[in-house]
Amino acid sequence: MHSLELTVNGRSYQTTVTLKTTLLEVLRDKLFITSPKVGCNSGDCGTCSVLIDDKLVRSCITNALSTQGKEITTVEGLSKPGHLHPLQEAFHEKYGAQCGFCTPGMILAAKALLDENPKPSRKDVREALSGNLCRCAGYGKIVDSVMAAAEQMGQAKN
Amino acid sequence: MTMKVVGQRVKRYDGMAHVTGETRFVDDVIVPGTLTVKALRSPVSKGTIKTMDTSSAEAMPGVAGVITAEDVPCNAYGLVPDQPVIADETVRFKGEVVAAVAAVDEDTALEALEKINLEIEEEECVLDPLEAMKPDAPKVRPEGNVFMYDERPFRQIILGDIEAGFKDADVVVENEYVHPSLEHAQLELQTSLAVPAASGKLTIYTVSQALYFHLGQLCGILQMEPDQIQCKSWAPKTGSSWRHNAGFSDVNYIGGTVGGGFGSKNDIHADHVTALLALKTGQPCKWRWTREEDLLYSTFRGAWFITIKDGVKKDGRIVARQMKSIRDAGGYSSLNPYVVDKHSFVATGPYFVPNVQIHGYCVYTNKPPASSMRGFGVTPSVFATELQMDKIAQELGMDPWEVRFINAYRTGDQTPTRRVLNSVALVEVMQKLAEKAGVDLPDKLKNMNSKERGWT
Amino acid sequence: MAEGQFLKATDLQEACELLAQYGGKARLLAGGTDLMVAVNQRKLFPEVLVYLGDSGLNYINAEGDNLVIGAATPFTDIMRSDRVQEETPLLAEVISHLASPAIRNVGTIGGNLANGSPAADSATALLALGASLRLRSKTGEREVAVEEFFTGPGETMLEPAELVQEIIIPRQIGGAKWAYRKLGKRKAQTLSIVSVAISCPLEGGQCQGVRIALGAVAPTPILATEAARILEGKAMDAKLIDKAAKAAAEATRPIDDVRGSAWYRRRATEALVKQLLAQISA
Amino acid sequence: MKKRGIGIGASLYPTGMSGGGDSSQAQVKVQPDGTVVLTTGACDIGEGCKTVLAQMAAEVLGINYEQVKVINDNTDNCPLSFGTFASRVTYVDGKATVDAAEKARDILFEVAGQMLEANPGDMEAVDGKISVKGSPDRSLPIGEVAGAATFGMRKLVVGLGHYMREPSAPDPETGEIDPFCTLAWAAVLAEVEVDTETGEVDLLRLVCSYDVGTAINPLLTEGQIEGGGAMSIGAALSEELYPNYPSLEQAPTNLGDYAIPTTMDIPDIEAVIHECPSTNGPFGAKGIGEMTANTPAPAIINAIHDAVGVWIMTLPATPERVLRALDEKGGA
Repeated sequence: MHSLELTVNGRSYQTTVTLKTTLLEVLRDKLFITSPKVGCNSGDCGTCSVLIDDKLVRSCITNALSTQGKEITTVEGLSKPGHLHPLQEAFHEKYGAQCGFCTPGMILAAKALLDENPKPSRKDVREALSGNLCRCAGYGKIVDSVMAAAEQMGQAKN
Repeated sequence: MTMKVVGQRVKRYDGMAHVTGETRFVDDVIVPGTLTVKALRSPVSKGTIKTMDTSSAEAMPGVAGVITAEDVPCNAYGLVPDQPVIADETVRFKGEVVAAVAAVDEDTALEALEKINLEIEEEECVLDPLEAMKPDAPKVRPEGNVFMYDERPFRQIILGDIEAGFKDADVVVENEYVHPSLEHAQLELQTSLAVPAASGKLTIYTVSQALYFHLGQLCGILQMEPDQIQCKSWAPKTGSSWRHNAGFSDVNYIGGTVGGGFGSKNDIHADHVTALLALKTGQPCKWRWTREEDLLYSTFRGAWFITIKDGVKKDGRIVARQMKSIRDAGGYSSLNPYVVDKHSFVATGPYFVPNVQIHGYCVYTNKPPASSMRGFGVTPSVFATELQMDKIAQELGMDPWEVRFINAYRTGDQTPTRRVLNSVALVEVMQKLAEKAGVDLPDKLKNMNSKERGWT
Repeated sequence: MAEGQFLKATDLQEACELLAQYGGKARLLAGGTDLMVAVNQRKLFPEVLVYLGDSGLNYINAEGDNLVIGAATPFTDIMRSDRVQEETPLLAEVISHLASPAIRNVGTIGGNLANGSPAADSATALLALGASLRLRSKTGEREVAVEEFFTGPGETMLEPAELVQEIIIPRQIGGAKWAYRKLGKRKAQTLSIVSVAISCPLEGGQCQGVRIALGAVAPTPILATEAARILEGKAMDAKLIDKAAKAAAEATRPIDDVRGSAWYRRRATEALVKQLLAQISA
Repeated sequence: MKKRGIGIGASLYPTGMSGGGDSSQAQVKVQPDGTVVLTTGACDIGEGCKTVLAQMAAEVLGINYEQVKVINDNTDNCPLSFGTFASRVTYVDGKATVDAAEKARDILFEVAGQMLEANPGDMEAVDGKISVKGSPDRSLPIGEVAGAATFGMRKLVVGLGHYMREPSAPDPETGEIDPFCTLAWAAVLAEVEVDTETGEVDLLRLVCSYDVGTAINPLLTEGQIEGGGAMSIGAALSEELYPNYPSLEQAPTNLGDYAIPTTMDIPDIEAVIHECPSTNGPFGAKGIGEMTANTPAPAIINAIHDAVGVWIMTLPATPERVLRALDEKGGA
C-alpha cells in the first residue's frame, strides 16, 4: 500500500491506496464523498467529474497516486450550509437536474467553464459540457441553468 | 375554480438534494461488512451446462459464498415467469448468469469466478427472429420460438372488414420498416445491495422503478412451493438446501430515487442475486454491474420488423390497414408479450382507419431478454406509421400535413380495439406545432378541429 | 499480491533510467486517460508506474524553425497556447475535437501518440504538419518522422525502455492554409470514423509541400502521398481536387468495425478530402 | 453539397398500463400543525413524480407546495404503487393522491364544521384555511383545525386513496379491449441539413407540440418533452445496440461506442404545451413521459427525405446508411 495525502473541499486527508486505485475510489470508498458517481469507469460519461486544482477531470480514470498533494473539489465543496453556489441555485431554479445522477459532474464542468469564461455563449456552454452525458434532460435546461448562473455571478461582481 | 399550485412551475421537490450531491443512490449506501458480488456469465449464446463445479472458488480465502441454480428456491420469474434467476442446465443467451460469487473485495470475487469449473456444450443458436419463426429453426425454448396469444402465435386486432377496405381503396401503399435494438443507457448502473438481519428480515436497496412489482416477484423467487409454480418449462429444484419463505413484510425494498430508468429498471436485474447471496452468507451483499455488462446483458428495446399495407382513397383517407409486426424478444419473456400487445392496440397511430387487421408477433431468439423501454411497443409503431404517412402523401401527391389532418382521430372515432374516443386533440396539437414552427397551413387545415371530421 | 511501485520521475533523465531499470514491467503514467481505462477493465496489471506529471516534460517552446512540445503536455495547454494557435493552428483545431474537455485537461499528446491508435486524432494533425518525434532512452535518442513512428494498430516503433520526449513541428508562420474534419458517431466526445487533416502551403496560388493526413482508415494514421503529389506545384481547381480526393481514398486500407464499414470509410475519405481542399482553395 | 429539409410526425400515447389492473395507493397525513406528509410507493426516476404528487395534494388541501413532504422510499411504510412506467404515475398515482387528500380534507371539514358551526359540505380549503364557502370571515387556519382534530377530537387526520383501472383482457378473436386510461397527442417538426457527400445529418431544429391534458407543472412537462426528444434524436441518428444485427459481434461495450447524444448533438428543443384536459384524470392530467421519445425520430427521417429524397427505412440514419441510400437512388 502507498500513502496518499490530498485535500478535498478544503480538508486534508491521508489514506492508503494501491497502484491501481482511482481517485474516484478514494473519494467514494475511503472518504465517503459520494457525489462523484460511478457511471462507466472508462471516462465516457462524466458522472465522476471533479476538479483537481480547479481543472475538470474524470476521477474514474485518474490514478490516485497522481493526485498526491493536490486540491480536489467535489460538489459537496461548493455550498455552505444555507448558502448555495450560484450554479447550484440555477440548476435548482431552472430545472437543470432531473434524476440527479449526472448533476454533480455537470455542475463542476460548468464551474470549470465559468472560472475561465464568466460570460459564455450557449455554444461555449455546450462545448464545455460536451463530455458530461445526461440521458434525462435533453441538455436545454442544463444550458439555461449555466447561462443563468453566469448572469447571476456577473451581476454579483458589478 | 382557479388552481393555485397545480399548473405552477414549482421547483423540483428533490432538486436541492440533487444540486448539492446529497441525493443518495443505491451505490452511495454504505453498510459495514458488505461483500462484493460478481457473476459468471455464459460465454455462448446457447448451450447445455455439463459441468458446474464451484468448490475451488468456495474454498478461496475471502470468498463468502457462491450460488448456482441449485440455490434458487423458485428459479423462474417475470410477468410470464419463465426466466431463471441463474441458468439451470440450459443457457439461452450469451451473458446469462450461471453462477455468482460474494467475496470480500472485487479482486477476490473476480479471481473466484475464474476458479469455477464451467463446461458448456455449445449448441446451434438463432439470433434472427425471422429465422427463429421457421419451423426447423433451433429451439430457443422447448415449447417453440413464438409466444402464443391464446391459440394464436400472434396478437390479433380486427376491426371492420379488411378485404372490403382494400376493395374500396384507390391505392395500396405497402412498406417494410425496421426499428433497431436500443439501450436505455441510463447513467445509474444496475445496482443492488441486500442486507440480511438475524430476525429474518431482508432489506434490499434497489434501483427498481417499480418497488412493489419487484417485491412480489422477489418473494416468489424466495418462497414459492413447487406446486405454486406457474411456469411449465423450468421445474424448480425441490432439493434446495434452504428456503426462506418470504412474504411481503419480510422484505423491505428501499428505493424510490433512481438515477435514470427509461424502462431499464422494470425488470429485476440484480436484487434476486444479492438477496440469495445475502441469505446464504448472512452478510450484506452488493452487486454493481459494469457499464459493459449493462450495455450487453441488461434488458433493452428489442428490434422490430414491421410491414404495413394501407389501402388509401385518392382524397387521402386510409380505409384499410394490414400490419404485421415482429418483435425480437430475446431469450425470455420479460415484458415482451405485453410490449407487443401495447404496440398492436395502437398500431394505426393517431389515425382513424375503419378496416384493420393487426398481427403482432413476439419471437424468442438467443439474445438477452429485451423488455420495456420508454414507449414500450408504441415507439416502433410510431416510427413505421409516420414514415408510412409521408409515403402515402408522396404516393397521392399530397402535403404530409394534409394527409395527417384528414386521417387524424376525431372525438367519437373508434380505435382498432373498438374504444370510442374522447378528449382528442391531435388536430389542435398539429395546428399549434405549425404556428410555433412558422409553417403557414392552408385555411382548410387551419379551420379543422378534433370535434368533427370537417370533410366527407 | 505484489505491491507495485509508483515512481515519480523528476526529469527526463530519471524517467529514462527508471524505464531502463524496470524494462517491460514499467508503464509510463501521465494523464492516465488510456492507461487507467485498461487498468479498470483489468486488461492491464501494472507492476511499476513511472509518473511523468512532474518530469518537466510539459512545455511548448520555439526552437528555430520549429515548435517543440514536451510529450507530457496536456492537450488543453497545447490547444490554448497562443503560439500553437498562431503557428500551428491546425493542431489547436484538431485537439479541440479530441475526446472531451476533462480528458483534454490531463491527457497528453505523447500518451496519445504512444498508444498507436489508428484513430489517434493528434497524429493526423502532426502528420499533416510534417512533425517528427524525438524518442529517448537511457542509451540514446533518435528523431523519427511521425509517419515512420506508427507500425500497426496499437503498435509503434518505441522500444520497451524508450519514451517520446518531445514533438517537433515546423512552424507555419503565415502562408499555410489548412483544414480539418472529423467524422464520428456523434459531434463530440467521439472516436473518429474518418478524420482528415490537410496542411497546404500556397505560393502564388500554387500548392507547395501539401500534406494530407488520414485517420482511422488504415492500420495506422497515414499520409495520402499520391494525393499530395497530384496537387504539388499546381493551382487547385475542381478537377484536380476530385482527382486528389480519389487518390486519397485509394490510399486507405480501412476495416469494418463498430463505427463504420470499410466501404464507408473510403467514401467518406474521398468526400472529406474533396470538401477540405475546396475549402482551402476558396 | 448540403441540402435542407423539413419533416413532421404525429402520434398518440395511452396513459397507464394497457389492460389496466395497475393499482396505486397513497396516504395523506395532516400533522397537528397543518403540514402534510404524502406517502406513496411511486419511484422518482427523474421525471419528478414527488413534485407533481405534492402539488396535487397541496392543491386539494389549499396549502402551499412547500408544506407537503413526500415519502416514497420503502415498501414497509409506503403504500403500493405498481411502478413508474407506462406513463402512469401522474394519472394513476395522481388519482390515488387526490383521493387520499380529499379524504383527509373531509376530516378537516368535519372538524372545522363543528368548530364553525357549519355544514361540512359547505366548507372549502383555500390559502391555508378551512372556510365556509362564501363567508371568508368564517374560517380557521388549517393548523388550528388539524390541532383541534388531533388533540381535541382525538381524530387521526389521514386519508387513504386508491385508484385502479379494472383489469381487462383483449378478446382473443378481435382484440377488442378498452385498454387505457386516456390518450395524449403529439406532433413534431424537424429541420435537418444533409451532406450529400458524407451522408451526415445535422439536426437544425426540433419543435415538439404535446397535448398533456393539464400540465400539473409545465417546467417538468417541458423537461419530459426535451429529454424524450433527445432520446429520440439518438435513436434517429446514432444509437444502435447491434450494429451488425442480428449478429452480436461489435456490439458497443462503452458509452462512446453506444453513442447517446451529447450537448453538441441536440439543438435547443422547442416545447409547445397544449392542454386538452382528460375527462377522468387528476385535474385533467394525462401522461406523456414516454411518448416524448417516439415522434422526433420519424420526423427527422421524413426531414431527411424532404432534403435529399431518400427513405431511411432502418434506424438509425447513420451517415453510412444515408450515403448508401443516396447511392441507390443515384444521388441527391
